[in-house]
Order: sequence, then C-alpha cells, then structure tokens
Amino acid sequence: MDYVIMVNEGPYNHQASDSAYHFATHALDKGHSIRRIFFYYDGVLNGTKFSAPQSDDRNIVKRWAALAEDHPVDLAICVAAGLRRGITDDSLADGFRITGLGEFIESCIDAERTVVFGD
Amino acid sequence: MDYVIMVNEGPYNHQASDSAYHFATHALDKGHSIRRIFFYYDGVLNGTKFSAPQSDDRNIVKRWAALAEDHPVDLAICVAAGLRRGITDDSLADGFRITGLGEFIESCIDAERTVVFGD
Amino acid sequence: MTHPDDTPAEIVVKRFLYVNRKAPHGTIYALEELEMVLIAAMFEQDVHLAFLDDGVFQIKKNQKPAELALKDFSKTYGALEDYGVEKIYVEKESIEERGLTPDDFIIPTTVLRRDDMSALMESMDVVLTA
Amino acid sequence: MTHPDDTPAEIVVKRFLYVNRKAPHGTIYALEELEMVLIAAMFEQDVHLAFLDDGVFQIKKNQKPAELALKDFSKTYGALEDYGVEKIYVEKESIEERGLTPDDFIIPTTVLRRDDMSALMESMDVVLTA
Amino acid sequence: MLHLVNKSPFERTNLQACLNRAVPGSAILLMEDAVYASLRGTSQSDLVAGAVNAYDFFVLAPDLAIRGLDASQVLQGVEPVDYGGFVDLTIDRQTVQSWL
Amino acid sequence: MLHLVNKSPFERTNLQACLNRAVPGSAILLMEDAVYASLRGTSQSDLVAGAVNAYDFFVLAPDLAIRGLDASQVLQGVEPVDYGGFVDLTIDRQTVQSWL
Repeated sequence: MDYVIMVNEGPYNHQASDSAYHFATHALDKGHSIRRIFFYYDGVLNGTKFSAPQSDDRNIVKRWAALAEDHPVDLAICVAAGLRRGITDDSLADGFRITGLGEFIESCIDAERTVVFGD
Repeated sequence: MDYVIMVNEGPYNHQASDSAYHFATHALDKGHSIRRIFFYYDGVLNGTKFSAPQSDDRNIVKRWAALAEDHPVDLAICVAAGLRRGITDDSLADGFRITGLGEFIESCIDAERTVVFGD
Repeated sequence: MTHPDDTPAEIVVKRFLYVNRKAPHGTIYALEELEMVLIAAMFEQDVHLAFLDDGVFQIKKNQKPAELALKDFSKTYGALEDYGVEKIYVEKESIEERGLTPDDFIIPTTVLRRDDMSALMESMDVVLTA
Repeated sequence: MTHPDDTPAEIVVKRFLYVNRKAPHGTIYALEELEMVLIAAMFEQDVHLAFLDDGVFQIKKNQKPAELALKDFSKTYGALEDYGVEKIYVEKESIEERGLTPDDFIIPTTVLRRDDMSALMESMDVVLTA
Repeated sequence: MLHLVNKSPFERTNLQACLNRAVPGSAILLMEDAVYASLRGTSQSDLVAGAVNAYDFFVLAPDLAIRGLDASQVLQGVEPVDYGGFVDLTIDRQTVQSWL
Repeated sequence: MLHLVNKSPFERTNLQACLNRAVPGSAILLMEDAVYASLRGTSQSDLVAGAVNAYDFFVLAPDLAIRGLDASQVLQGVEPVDYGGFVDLTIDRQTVQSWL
C-alpha cells in the first residue's frame, strides 16, 4: 500500500507528530511505502534545524530526517504555512524540503491512502 | 497598575498571542505599566526572526518588537521551551531576550497583576 | 509504439472532501484549510466542502476581522465559485444548534440533514480535516 | 543611613496556584507546567498545586511513556516534596468522574470537594494555568 | 476573581469547568471563541443564561465583531466590554484565572 | 471508513461529533487522549458503551500504556490494537477520516 501522511501540529506540543512518526515506521516495517509526509499548519515546525531538546528526550526533527534517510520518504514542508511561522530555507533542517500545497494534493491523488494527524 | 503577561501559544495558529497584544496596548494606553511579557510553551514561537507573513496580514513578531521599543516592556522567551522548539540565539528576533522561568516567577511576585493568554 | 496524443494518460479523479469543523479566528485552521482548497481547485478532481459543527461560523456574514487587525479571509469563500468549487454543503443540525439560517452565510450552500452528511462523507476517497 | 544587615528588604510572599487541567502526553502542557513548578519552588512563596478535570490523569500510576519514546516526567511529580512543594490538591468530583481513587496516584494528595477547591482558588494571589 | 474563558461551548467543556468552580459574584469574561457562549437562541445558550444571576458576565465586543456578531444578539445579563473594559476588570477583580 | 478520534471525551466534543456522523459498521479508533473514552466506570463511558453495537471500536494500546492504563480497564466491545493493527485498519477500511 502507498501512503501520504499529513502532520498538522508542531513537535513536542502535541502528540500528533509522534503518532504520525510511529504510524509511519510501522507502515514501512510492514513493507508499505510512504510517498510523502506533508507538514502543514503548525506541522511545519517539525522542520526547524534549531530544535535542541533535552538529552533525556526524543529528538523529533532528527528522527524524521533519519526516517527519510533510511526510506524513500519525501519530507515536505508547506511554503506558505512555513513563511508565517519562520520555517524557511534559513531555518530548515537537513532532510526536509519546502514545497507547495499542490504537491500535497498531487500525492493525495496518487497515493492509495491519506492519513491526517492533528489536533 | 503594573502587569506581567504570559503568552502560551504561537503566533497565527491561535488568537492567544493577538489577544495578549491588544490587552497590552490598551493597558499601556491607560497609563499602566507591563514589566514583562513572558513567552512559554508554544508562545516562544512569537520570537522567531524568520517569520514572514503575507503582505495583507499583520506581522506579529515585529509588532511585539515595536511595542517593546515604544514602552519599557521586557519581551522574555523561556530558554527551555525555546530550545525544544528551535527558538535560540540563532533564530531570535530583535527586541526579544531569552531567559529562564525564574525571571517569570519573580515578575509574578513583583507585579500587581498576572494575566495568562493561551489555548 | 503508442502515440501520446492518442492515448492520454488516464486521469484519476478522486472524490475529495474538505471538512471544516472549527470556528474562524480563534485558531488558524479555517484560514489555512481555505488556502488548501483554493490550491486543490486547480486539479481536475471532484472537490467537496463540508461545514459542520463550529465550522459553520466560518461563513457567517459581516465578519470584521480588521477590528483586531486580523487577516480578512471570509471574503475569499466568495471566490470559491470562480475557482470551480461548487459542491459546498452545510449541515442543517449544526446551523440550527447555533441559531443560524442559510441567510446568515456569505455564500450559497446546499443544506444537508445529518444523515445525508453521513452518506456524503461515506462516499469519499480522500477526507482532509483541520 | 540604613544598615543592610539590620533592615532586610521586605520579602513578599504571595499565594500561587498552579492549575493542572489537561491530560498528560496528548499535549505538552502538563510537562512544561511541572517544569515551571519546580523552578517556582526555589522562591520563598506559598506554592499550591491543583489537579482537576483531566489534569488528574497527570499523576496516574504506571505511566509507561517509554513505550512511545516519550519523555518520562511522571516520576518527577515524586520530587515535588523534596522541593518543598507539599500543598497538592486533587478534586474529588474530577477523580470520581474518571473512575479513579487517591490510590491510583503516584504522590500523596489532599482530596478536596469541589466547593473547597473553589474556595482555595478564590484565596489566591496568582493563578497560573496551562 | 476575574475568570477568562476563551473556548467555544460547542467544542470544549472549559466554560462548564469554570462555572463548576467560580465563586458566586465572580466576573466571567467570554473572549475569543467563547463569545459564542454569549449568544441567544443556540443549543448552548442555557449555560450562560442559567448563570447570569450568580455571576457578572462580560463578553469582549471586538471578539464578537470579528466573528460577524454584535451586542444585539447577546443574552440579557451579559455586558459587552472593549479591551479597555477588559483591562479595568483585571484591576477591579484583582486575581485573574484563565480556563485554558 | 476508519474514523480517528484523538481527544478526551471529558474535554472536547470530538467523539460525539464523530458518532453523530459515522455510518453504522464503520471502524472507530480511539487514540492519544481519546483512549480515556474507552474506559469502564467513568462518567463518559456511556458514549462508547452505547455505540459498541453500531460500530467496530478499537483503542490504540500503546496510547493506553503511556497513560498508565491497560486493556483490562477497557469497555467490552472495544478491541485493543497496536500500531501494526492501526496500519492494517487503514488498509481494510479504505478511507480515513480524522475528527480533529
């Protein structure tokens, strides 16, 4: 099965980004593919390179990047939502890409399943 | 009257940051003082220098900075909440300052009124 | 060998539902969901918008966001028709619970009873919510 | 001229209430409010903690956040006593509505009926909520 | 005490949570999405209508205006205030509690 | 259809909103703070208990565990699943609707 996943909330503040991550890893473990994870609304904050959580906590930003290194998953940040919230090329973490909503809609058309995680 | 204001949510995503701003400007207009506006939880995102909203929208980050230029208001970002969310010296907007929760508690002790804006 | 002009790629047309359940202004979800729908309108897809629960407040007439220097996006709903988005539904029970009638809305809508809203949702391929 | 040692600055002691109304893990408010209380404990102030509504779930025993790689902060509530924070209240009605009893909690608490919680809140100088 | 409530009564239970604890005579300001609780003729009107005798209810008028609402639609016993009035309430009522 | 609900029934009306629209026979997965809706013996238990015959209810077991809860406390008719089961549900039920 081929998925697109939408993440609507920022890391740490809501569990949505954790839930999306665990869903993604389990789908990949089962042999499914995820063509794109699209970060919209506060979800764009998952892609800030300046996040530095405490040492006893998970690093959500780096965890996404590692996922995309191990699997052909496109980590796509919405440009418009990112501009509002200060996620631009100057603050973007490695492994993420800034793009438009059109690419998200395209992936909803092409993928077999769309799953939304939010607040 | 001397106030401390707490802002718990990020700009744009929730109205909390707008409400805090309008409350602050009206308190100042009435001749009151605001010793500190403390940004905690997602509120730290009010202090990102990379935010670039659309031209027909308010610029919340710059609006805070302008307030602090015109009045003796300390715009204080919580260091711990900021680190998690990528608000550090590398991303901090002009006019804001990074500090600890202790300074917030101090201002609650010293100020005559504490008002919290959040989700 | 095939001739591209003779055998166009099969166009997939899916039934998309954009669900609006949140009030405007208190949070940004209404505004950014609308921005998404305007982009979605450019694709050759079967686009549906549903307003239910507090989402019906999004299309309330006479919003004056300028009074608090907020972005005025309520007029943009009026542009949906120009973008070819015409399947716009509001739920009867949701508007009645909130003391509203279709006359309170800035755009023409199709009023669906809750059962029909259920059926509409059930018939979709992709459901996007904010 | 005054002698600093003889006339210490007057210490203001205010009654602070930290209100916990949100469930843990689904959002970060519980964790970051706890971090705030630990800092607040270092000041010579009259600190009170109240758990009501879904906030009572914050101090539920047997939380296993490691199962989803989440930060395990539930043990930190146990450190509150070491920090001198001993005025910890839970609302009776809130725990009953959620099928809990004081035995379900990881820390000793004072159980207050709703009326007494109201009176406690009303007696405060500063109320901080997340 | 001044209680601040900012969530829609259709979506969240914050207003009920506040009413369950606010001491009679307290001020309650409905702001942001909570202004919907101040309206007449909705399925949630009874929450405030049933409590106007026990509390001093206020609604933030600019938060009505941005939502396309105005004071004429508000329940009897709920007083519209602007931001200046909000500031004054924090002075008169001393302690402020936000029901987030 | 697979419906995802992730909010506490004590705090928000999302689960009721979902139940008002979900077609009988649909699957409903309670996750994140919505796992509290799956518990026996709470003031909100009737929401799910009254609907277990109409829907296939699931609860995300790791979301119970992180909150100090386990399957023994869950209402009859609600099936605990792990993330693998969640993935399988999205395949079996085709369309996913999140009640945010």
